[in-house]
Amino acid sequence: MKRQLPLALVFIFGIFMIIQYFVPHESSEWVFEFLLDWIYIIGIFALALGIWSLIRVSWDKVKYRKENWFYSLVTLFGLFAMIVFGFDYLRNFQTAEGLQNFMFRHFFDYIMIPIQATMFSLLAFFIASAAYRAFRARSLLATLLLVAALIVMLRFNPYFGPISPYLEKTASWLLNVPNLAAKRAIVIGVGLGIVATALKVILGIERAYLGKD
Amino acid sequence: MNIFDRLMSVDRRWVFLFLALVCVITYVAEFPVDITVTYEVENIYDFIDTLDPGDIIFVAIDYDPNSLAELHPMTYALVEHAWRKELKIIFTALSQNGPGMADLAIRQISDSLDIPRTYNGVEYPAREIVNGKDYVFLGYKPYPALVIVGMGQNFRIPFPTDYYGTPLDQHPMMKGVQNYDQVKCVIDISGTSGVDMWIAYGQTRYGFPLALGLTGVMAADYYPYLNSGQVFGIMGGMLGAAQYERLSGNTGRAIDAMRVQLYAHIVIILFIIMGNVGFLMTRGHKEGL
Amino acid sequence: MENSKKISIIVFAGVIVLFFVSWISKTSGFQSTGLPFGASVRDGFLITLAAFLTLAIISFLYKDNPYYKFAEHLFVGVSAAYWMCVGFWSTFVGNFIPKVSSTLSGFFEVPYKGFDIFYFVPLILGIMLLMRLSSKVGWVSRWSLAFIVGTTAGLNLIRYMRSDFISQVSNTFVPLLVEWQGTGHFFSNFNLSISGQFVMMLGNWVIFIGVFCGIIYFFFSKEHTGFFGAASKLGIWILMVTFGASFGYTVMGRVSLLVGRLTFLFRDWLGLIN
Amino acid sequence: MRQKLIIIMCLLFIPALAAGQESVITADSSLVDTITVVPPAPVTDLIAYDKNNDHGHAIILKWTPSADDGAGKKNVLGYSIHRSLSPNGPFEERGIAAAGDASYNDVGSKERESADYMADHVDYYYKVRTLTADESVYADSEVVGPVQSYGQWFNTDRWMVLIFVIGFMAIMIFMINKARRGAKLFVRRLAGIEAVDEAIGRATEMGKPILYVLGLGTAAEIATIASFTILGRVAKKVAEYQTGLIVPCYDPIVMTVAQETVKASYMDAGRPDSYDEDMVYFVTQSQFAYVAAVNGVMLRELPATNIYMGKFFAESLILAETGALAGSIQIAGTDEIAQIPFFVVACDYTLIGEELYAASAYLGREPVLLGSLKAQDYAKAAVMVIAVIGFITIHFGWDTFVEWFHVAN
Repeated sequence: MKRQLPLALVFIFGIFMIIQYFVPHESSEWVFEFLLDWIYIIGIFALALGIWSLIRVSWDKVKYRKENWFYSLVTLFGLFAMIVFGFDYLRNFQTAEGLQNFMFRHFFDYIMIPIQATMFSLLAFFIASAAYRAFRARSLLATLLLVAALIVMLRFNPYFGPISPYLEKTASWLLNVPNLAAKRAIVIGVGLGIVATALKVILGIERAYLGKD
Repeated sequence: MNIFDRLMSVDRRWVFLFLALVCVITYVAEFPVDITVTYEVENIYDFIDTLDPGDIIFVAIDYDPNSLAELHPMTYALVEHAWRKELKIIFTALSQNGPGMADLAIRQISDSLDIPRTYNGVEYPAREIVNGKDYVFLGYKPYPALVIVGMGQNFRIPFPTDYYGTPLDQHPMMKGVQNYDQVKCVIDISGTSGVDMWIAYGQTRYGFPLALGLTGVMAADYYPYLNSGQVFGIMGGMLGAAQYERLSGNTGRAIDAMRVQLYAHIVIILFIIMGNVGFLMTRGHKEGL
Repeated sequence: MENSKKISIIVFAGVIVLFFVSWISKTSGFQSTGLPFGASVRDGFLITLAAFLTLAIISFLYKDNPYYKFAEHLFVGVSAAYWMCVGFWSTFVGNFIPKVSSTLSGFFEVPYKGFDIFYFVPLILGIMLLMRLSSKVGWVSRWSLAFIVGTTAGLNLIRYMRSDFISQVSNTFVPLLVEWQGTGHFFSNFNLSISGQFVMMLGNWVIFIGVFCGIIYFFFSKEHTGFFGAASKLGIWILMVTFGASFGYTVMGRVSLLVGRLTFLFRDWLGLIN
Repeated sequence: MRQKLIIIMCLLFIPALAAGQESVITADSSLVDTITVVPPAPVTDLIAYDKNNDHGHAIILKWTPSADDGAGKKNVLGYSIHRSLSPNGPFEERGIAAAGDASYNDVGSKERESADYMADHVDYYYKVRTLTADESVYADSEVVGPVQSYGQWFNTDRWMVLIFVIGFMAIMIFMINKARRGAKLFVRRLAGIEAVDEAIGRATEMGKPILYVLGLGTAAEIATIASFTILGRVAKKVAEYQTGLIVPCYDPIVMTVAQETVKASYMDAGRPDSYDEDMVYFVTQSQFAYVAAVNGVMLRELPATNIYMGKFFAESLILAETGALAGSIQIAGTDEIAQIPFFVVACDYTLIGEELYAASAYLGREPVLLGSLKAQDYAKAAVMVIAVIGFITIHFGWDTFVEWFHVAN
């Protein structure tokens, strides 16, 4: 029950999804659409588990005055404030209008968006520091990495006079030809890896995700 | 610790600080930068530049606010150039969420013509841009492929009236203008697959000169059309727009962004070179001992 | 130790003062554009808050600090709740409720779409998942996991077999001789232009050999020696060139993101440029 | 919409004509008259048949375009497709095809409630109308029918996929059985995976925890499933050495599964008492909030080793650079091609693409899993053989072989 049934379920649903692909008939489509819908709905229950985990970990920190407990309080404040606004308790608790709630939108626009965009823009700095730290001509492989990156980075630089057009042409060749070859090799490998792993999961060979009893 | 060791192990916070400073300075200070011009952009510029005043070109603003950041600079540079040369323009916006944005852009550009400017040493007087005389904005209609085919017969087939509801025949510049035969070229500025329709249903069927303005990611896919001669020019992304701005001498938003890009790249390259000089020198040093 | 505490208090005071200066000046700025007082105070606060959070995140580049911690924890709480609310209203109320209960549909004011017994399955599976919270019957949650994993494993198997494997193999069928009209023609028309015959052919050869050697690099059950070793070495070289080129190519996009933030700080907040 | 288009076409033409008559002087006015308003030739050879390999509710029409389409009188604007339940009408318009087109897919809805519903196993009759710029001037083709739509039970466009799926399954089961019977299978070294054991030892010496990041994938993503296997292995070592383990999660289901996996590993290692539910916790389902939190963990807990395995997106470099700043050893593995360069540059060891999937077999050294690796290699060999055959057939102009590999969506 604890272990055999889940493995059987994985097998049945896995095989069904494979067969479904080859059967265009409406009835197979009908089951297919149900299954996909179900996964989304189960995901909502899982989200409840996640929020519960977040609250418990944060609250433990506050309760036992662990290091940085004050900031966990900030997390809880943000979480509950947003939930209160998102459900618009005072006025129209019952409808999705909470998502149009004035404060809900403002928390989104003035807290989430700026932080999100700034986190993303930190990449400009990290890409510079990574390049400085790692692009050293230590070995042949590192040198290839370095030279290719330099050529592409210089592709629109006008300060090289007569070589500039050649740099640009080399860069676009690098991006169109070897790039395509290497990506295709990786994609074929990844595709096989995914197919093999999925097959192992369906056949019950790979089962770490189920834990143990 | 000698100087080369130091070159190799600069605290990355210096890298961050230096990059931040360079970006801020190049962003705020408005100094000119040199942009390498490629032939596929120059072709478009030359084409527009050599037309005679009164000639009509067709500009399709086929993108929506999603790709505005990359494509607006192109539209601004190109349309202003055309109007400074006293060309007349027929606009469409065949992207569903695009017409409002295109309308705003057209008005903004026409306002900018109120100011006299000197570009590339040529003085251009202030000029009032009049709807119907200097341009017609046809707007949006669904089924872009059919619209493009229909306009090859007569612009009035898909667009009996313009975006503002005026019948096309009430516009002086549309007098005698039936279809693509009366326009000198079509320039499609697009962020979607609509560009394929311009090539397949428009250029292939009616044979007008076609140039494309595309997002940086898309551009690479359309070079085969350049090689085959179906398209006479391509502007790709911010870089393409910056080249057009540079050619027309009209420094604008694309060059502003490119200035930051260029110097940020140089800073990163300098740091890479610094690290490698340090690395190679210390390695030689140690081997020497 | 005392010293650093003093410094952090001074910094804190400075941040507070700057926050209020910005709030007040932004408020007066908004008022001068004709916005009513209340709305100006509100918008002044919000834009100052956004700027403060932006700078707090950037300060992380120097080192971890209380301002970053504040922004980070606030962001985690707000975003977790955001996605929960969106998920609840769109999936739970939008997809699920209308199919199971007219009473609940009425309560949440969504159109009832008729009872569908099959929608009790995800309900049961979802509740089983929640059983995890109990240590005694926690194992039933595996049934729901098994459903999700099984279904998507089958789905992925097919999807990747088709798109990542078969399509990619078929894309590798490129002609190695482009517009071949004999060796004489090839040499007499030899040129290095990007659309020329030689460059096109070279490109196809590189793609062919690159894919081949790349695949050989990924062979796991064969020792990489001899011809095999050489091919796999060439494979990893091509991979490295590609990685370098992609890295270099990405720099531009990342700097654009920074330009976006600079625009916010210098134009929207400080109003230094227009 | 379609009807509207016709009306528009009609409306516009009248003012256009009127304008042409008014403008007496301009030479261009003659251009207006070049659009002739005589009926065009109708389309010929119209046929209709059920669309194959679908769920039904679709019929394909093919015809030979009107003689005046792009030639002759050059007055064809397009074609409209009309359908009826009886050969005598009434006909309803189903759609429009552009001038020059010679086929149309009449696809209806499968939902009974939809206005566009198209019933299967019902007799339909079709005709194609050749349109001109003037709505009242057109030419109808002959009516074809009856024709029925219906769904198929096997999609013949996809037989190549079926061959590959069955073939691959067969090789895999064969190799696994061979391995079970005790055949020795060689696996090449994977530096990234060997580094994992070392890194755990180092963490123990330093008395610092290990940070394991499962990425942004859902539990359904195969990369995440592969990552669970590696996590199980890492957690077991960690339990044996009594080192700390931190697993912040992006997806709640991933969190649930990761908790199961880690718990099982602690039991395997014989230390169920050391397992703490809070080792694996949920952060948020927002990409950059998750990154901000993980960055915080890296700088505050200073883990000895950071392991990133699974699906990663733009955050890869933010994580890897912050980890490098904190001085941790970093091991990464992802199948997300765009992110591999960043991990290669910023991490000490990187599992590239398929190596992530090989890692679980490599770690376990179980014959069953090694057998599947061998099967993957055979499939790769098959790819190379197919590619060579492809080249040869292309050069001899035999395209059928290549066509087999083009699988329709």
